Amino acid sequence: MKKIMVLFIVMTYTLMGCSDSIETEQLGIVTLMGVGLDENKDITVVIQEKLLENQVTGTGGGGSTTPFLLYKGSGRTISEALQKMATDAHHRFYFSHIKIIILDEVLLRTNGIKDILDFYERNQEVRLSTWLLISPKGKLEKIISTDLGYNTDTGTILEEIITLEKNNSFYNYNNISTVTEILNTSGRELFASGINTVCKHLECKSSDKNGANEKFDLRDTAVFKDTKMIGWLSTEERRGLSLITGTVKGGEMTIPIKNKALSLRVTKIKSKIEPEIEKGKVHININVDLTSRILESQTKLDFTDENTIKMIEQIQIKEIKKDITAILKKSRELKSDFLGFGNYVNMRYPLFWRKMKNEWYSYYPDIKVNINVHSKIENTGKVHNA
Amino acid sequence: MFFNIKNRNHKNKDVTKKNSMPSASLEVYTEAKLEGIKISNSIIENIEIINKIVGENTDLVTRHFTLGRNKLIPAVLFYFDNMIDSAHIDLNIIQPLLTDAYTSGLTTGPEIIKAIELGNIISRGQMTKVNEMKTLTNGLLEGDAVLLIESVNEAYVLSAKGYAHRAVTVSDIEPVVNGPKDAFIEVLSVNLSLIRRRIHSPNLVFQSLKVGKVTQTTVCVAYIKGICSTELVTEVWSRISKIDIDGILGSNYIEEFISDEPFSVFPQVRNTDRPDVASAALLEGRVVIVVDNTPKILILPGEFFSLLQSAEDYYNRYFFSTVIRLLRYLAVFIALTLPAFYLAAANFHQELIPTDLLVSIISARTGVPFPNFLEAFLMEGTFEILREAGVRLPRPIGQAVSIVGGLVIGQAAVQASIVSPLMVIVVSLTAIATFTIPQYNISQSIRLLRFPLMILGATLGLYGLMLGLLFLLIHLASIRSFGTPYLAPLSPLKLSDLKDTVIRAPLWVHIKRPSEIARNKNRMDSNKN
Amino acid sequence: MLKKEIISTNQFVWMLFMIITSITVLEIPGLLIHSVGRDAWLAVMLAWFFDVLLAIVYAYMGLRFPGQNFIQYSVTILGKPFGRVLGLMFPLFFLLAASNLMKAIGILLSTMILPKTPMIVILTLGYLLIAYALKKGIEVVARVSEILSPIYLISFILLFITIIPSVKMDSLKPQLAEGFYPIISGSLLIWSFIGICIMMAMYIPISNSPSDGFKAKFIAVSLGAFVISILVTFSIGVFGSEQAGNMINPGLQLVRVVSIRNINVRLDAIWFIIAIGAGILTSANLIWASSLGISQIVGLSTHKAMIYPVTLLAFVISMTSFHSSRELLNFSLYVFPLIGVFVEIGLEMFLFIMALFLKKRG
Amino acid sequence: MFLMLIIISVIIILVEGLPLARKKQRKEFYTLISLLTIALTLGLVQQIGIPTPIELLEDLLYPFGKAIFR
Repeated sequence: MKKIMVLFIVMTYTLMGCSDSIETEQLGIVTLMGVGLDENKDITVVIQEKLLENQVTGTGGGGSTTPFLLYKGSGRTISEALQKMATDAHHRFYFSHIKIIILDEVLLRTNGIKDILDFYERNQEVRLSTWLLISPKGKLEKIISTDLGYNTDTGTILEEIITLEKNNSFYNYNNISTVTEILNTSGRELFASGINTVCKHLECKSSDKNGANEKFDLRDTAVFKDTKMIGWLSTEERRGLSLITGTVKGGEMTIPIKNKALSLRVTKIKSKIEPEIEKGKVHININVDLTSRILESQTKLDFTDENTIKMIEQIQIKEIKKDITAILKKSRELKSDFLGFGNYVNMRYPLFWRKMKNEWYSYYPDIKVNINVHSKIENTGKVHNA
Repeated sequence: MFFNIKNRNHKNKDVTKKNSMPSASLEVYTEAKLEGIKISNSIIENIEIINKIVGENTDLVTRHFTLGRNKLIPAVLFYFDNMIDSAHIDLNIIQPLLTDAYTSGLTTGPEIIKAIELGNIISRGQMTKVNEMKTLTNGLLEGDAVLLIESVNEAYVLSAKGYAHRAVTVSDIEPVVNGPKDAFIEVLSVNLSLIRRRIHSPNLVFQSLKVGKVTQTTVCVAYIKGICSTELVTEVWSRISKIDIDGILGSNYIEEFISDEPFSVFPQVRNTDRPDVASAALLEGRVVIVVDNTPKILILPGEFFSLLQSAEDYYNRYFFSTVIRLLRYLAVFIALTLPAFYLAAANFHQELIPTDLLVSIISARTGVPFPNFLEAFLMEGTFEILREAGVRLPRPIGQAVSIVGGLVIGQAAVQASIVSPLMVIVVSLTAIATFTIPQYNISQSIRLLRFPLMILGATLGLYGLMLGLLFLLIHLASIRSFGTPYLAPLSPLKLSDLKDTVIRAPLWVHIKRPSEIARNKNRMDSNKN
Repeated sequence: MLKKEIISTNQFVWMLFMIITSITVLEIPGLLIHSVGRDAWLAVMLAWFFDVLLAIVYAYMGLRFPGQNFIQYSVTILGKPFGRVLGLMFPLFFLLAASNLMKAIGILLSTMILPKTPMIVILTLGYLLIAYALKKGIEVVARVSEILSPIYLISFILLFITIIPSVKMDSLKPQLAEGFYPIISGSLLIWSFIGICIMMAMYIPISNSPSDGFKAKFIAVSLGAFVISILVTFSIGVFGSEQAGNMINPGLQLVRVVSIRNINVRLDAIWFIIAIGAGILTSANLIWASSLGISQIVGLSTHKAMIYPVTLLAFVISMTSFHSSRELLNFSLYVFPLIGVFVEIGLEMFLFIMALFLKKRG
Repeated sequence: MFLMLIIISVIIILVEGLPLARKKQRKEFYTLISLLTIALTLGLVQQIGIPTPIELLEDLLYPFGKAIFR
């Protein structure tokens, strides 16, 4: 009798717990979320809901042409916008499977990133490892509504691109967690990868409305100062940034040799930023140590010769220095320490940093920077000479 | 399968009165009533009493004869037809008494009686003298023949048991590929012989007692002296002797009476129909209970991990056995929690499911009219019904059930969107995982426990599942089976015993016996110190 | 029926490990990082060192008064009226710790996975389980701990191994930026939570080898401190000190970013649930100590009858106090350490000195 | 919630208290009753809005804690 009574109590209580249960088919899986600004300076949120396979390929009527659904709403906050959207959706939006968040350039330039990030940090469903991309002015909706014709949603495609590229190229991708961390670190400014659509084929008709001829380009990098975006980087600068942050493993770089080209793949890289204080003045040593192998050569060089290799190494070092100098120049121009020099000073000389923290940017353009690059080519591929 | 069917020549009952109820005495003979009756000198009186007690039975054979060529002494032989081996009766009892006695020169009745007293004439192996009617009837009912002689106030109970029984066949329930294949049958003596044949030790003890007021079933407690702890034997003995029931028809009657935690879902006694498993258990210092009329014997104490072991583990190479054992534990876990976990994940923790899988779950579930929880219950319930039907039906039809149920209904149900294909996978994986559990009784409890866990998983998500599992863990940790903690040797942890639970270490590593059970812990001489 | 319950040294270690780890992991890391910043691991190490020193006192007292826990020897040392009042502090402290922990579990559950389920449901079911476990006796709880704790430890080790690629050790620099004060106050904070393993004094009398008390505590505290320091270090390494200090439970967030070869393994809920299970069992231990203590102070023959009322009391405290995560946070950060330090260190040292001074022996 | 507390208390008294009373274990019985009374009082205190002991404790110690732990 006692046991039955306890069982009864437990049962009633358990059944009260049901309120959190949600049937899977009521979920709308959101894989991509874009946030921008509309004309009234309100936040616009565009989300992409993944469509089910049978809904996409279903030929017998009702089948959608795109593999995803788009919802759009605006409000003063992201939550308000989502709430407005939810009223006309027949699903409950589920954000745990968001793969990519795209933020609009205008929003970042005017409102800054910090207020936007709060939603993602606070929300239980969104993961901190979600990738953050930045769309150029006015292209947010176009990017999100582009259907590449792979029969899957954009979020999944983008995630696949990023995981692939991460091991094969120079990249500057950041996820929410890293972005928040950078924002919270003193002496460091944010940079983040951008997203754009470019033509898949060599020629591209601007009238082509069907996105099947387009593809995504994730090479752009946006830089920030004090939570607000201030500019884009050029190709050279981008490479320099990746070299300094040490995220080029597996990346390919082509260097000119006697009007011909030679391609190298970076197999190992170690970048170190070491601040030094001499007589009350800071100067920074950037040490980049990389190992590469030859991918392709158009030259008629003798790779069995030690001197040739040395020469290639020297040229590579020069190229790298050029890239790094370019990014340094840009950083100084923008007065944004996205390379994190201040942070390294803080790590090494915390007391010194505390004193000069507030006037950092008055020093910043004049800080002496030594760039030391060591390159080693250790593999010439399957053949010695071509 | 063949039966030793005996001929029915000895029936000499008058069957002329057709269809009229033979007059039976209405007196009921209880043990207490039989207690006081002594066997008297007069054979007539004795026959009368026996007839009063069991006389109205058709299968009672009363064979009158006289002893001696002169000084005739009337004698009578009672036995139940088909409970005895008639060849034995003919060759070893009747023939010596009626013909062989004279060849040895005996002629008078008293002489013959004297020879019988000395144990000379009757060539049947077992012969006991009794002087109480109670023991006489007991022997008679067990299948002995009873010889009564005029002016002797004792009866001779001659063992001539021989009744129809199944031959020793291959084990149905615990089949193995490599090991010995013989299995216990319903006859106690055969079962004992199967164990005795494996352990030729003077220390192997079979002690029996009668349980069941009406059935008087023989229950035999077996153990090896010196290995098994005496407290365990006395505890088992006292629990069995306390059983108060009218009849024991199977070994699980005993099991239910002697379990420590009768309210627990988990079986606390291992049962097997394999003599080699029983012998191994005896060697580990356990007590084995053999019950007459049951092919299943009981092994005590039966702690959790011993219930998950299969005989096959010891006949395969140890690498393989270890892997199989680990796989089996995984299977137990799957069988217990997979549906609950699926429900928790699908209803509460969709983030645990990879995106693509979640999408396919959703697309599979579009059009299914029931919520996840109901669908899961429906499927699990259907499966249990099919399984029960398959077990109850005769074997050839049983397979038809699985075909109809599994293939036809399953396929149709999926196509008609009554259930989603993923749920079918979950349920069948669970079912298959249940089949890997070698002990039928523990697989039943795991099947049963799946349902409350499903409720918890569907209502409170993983928190509920965790509460349920923790509850089970606490419950399991609190049970003892005959003094042995149920979760031994995992908790309380005995590292040396894990060699034979988590893994199956090579046999030469098992230097010690399970420490919680055996008294003499050394398996090998090298460790004697 | 009234068999004396005995736990083995192995169970002793695992129970202590579980108590230390689950309380600290479920409540502390965020607070610790918040108040100490990048030097959190140093604070943990310091707390570990102090705690080992404290353990020597407890182990010595356990041997000096064989078969007695601190509630009993406080009466032995100080005499009935005063010793009772002082001894009552311990069970009340355990009661407070247990209800605080359960409420923390409830709040975590309702923020993380069950936002709409009423708190009362979560707590009632948890407490029912605790009552059930305790009714079965501390021996059973010890056995369950012996199974659950290794799983708990393994889950941590797996987490640490899989998270290593995401850890940026640079985030730990600079060390000692704020000087030594935060480390010391932070170590006091974490010490007060690690110090709940003064439970060892409750276990020593029922241990099968009381002289192993110090050894057991040392192993458990070392393991626990190791786990916590790695956890806070990795949290800072992955999120940076600001972000990690801002989180309700950095450990859980850490599981959320685990990825193996670029595939996000989303197993946070499973890890979380193991931690919650350990937390509930820890509460069971604390409530056992509390009910045993109360019944010893009153002088009852058995503590079994007190289990239900004490559990109910803990339930009521959980339900009526710490209404929001903010209140709980304030309590855990600013109030609990003071009480903890007072009870764990102050009272015991007082007893120790009095025992030496009055030359009392058990 | 208070109603639930009362019900649970009654159940506890029935399950635990009565056997104690029957065994004439006075001290045990009174301790049980007083513990239940404390629990009920705490529940009631919260119902009518008087600060609970924990809150009092918090008010008392909070300033010190704030000073030490910053």
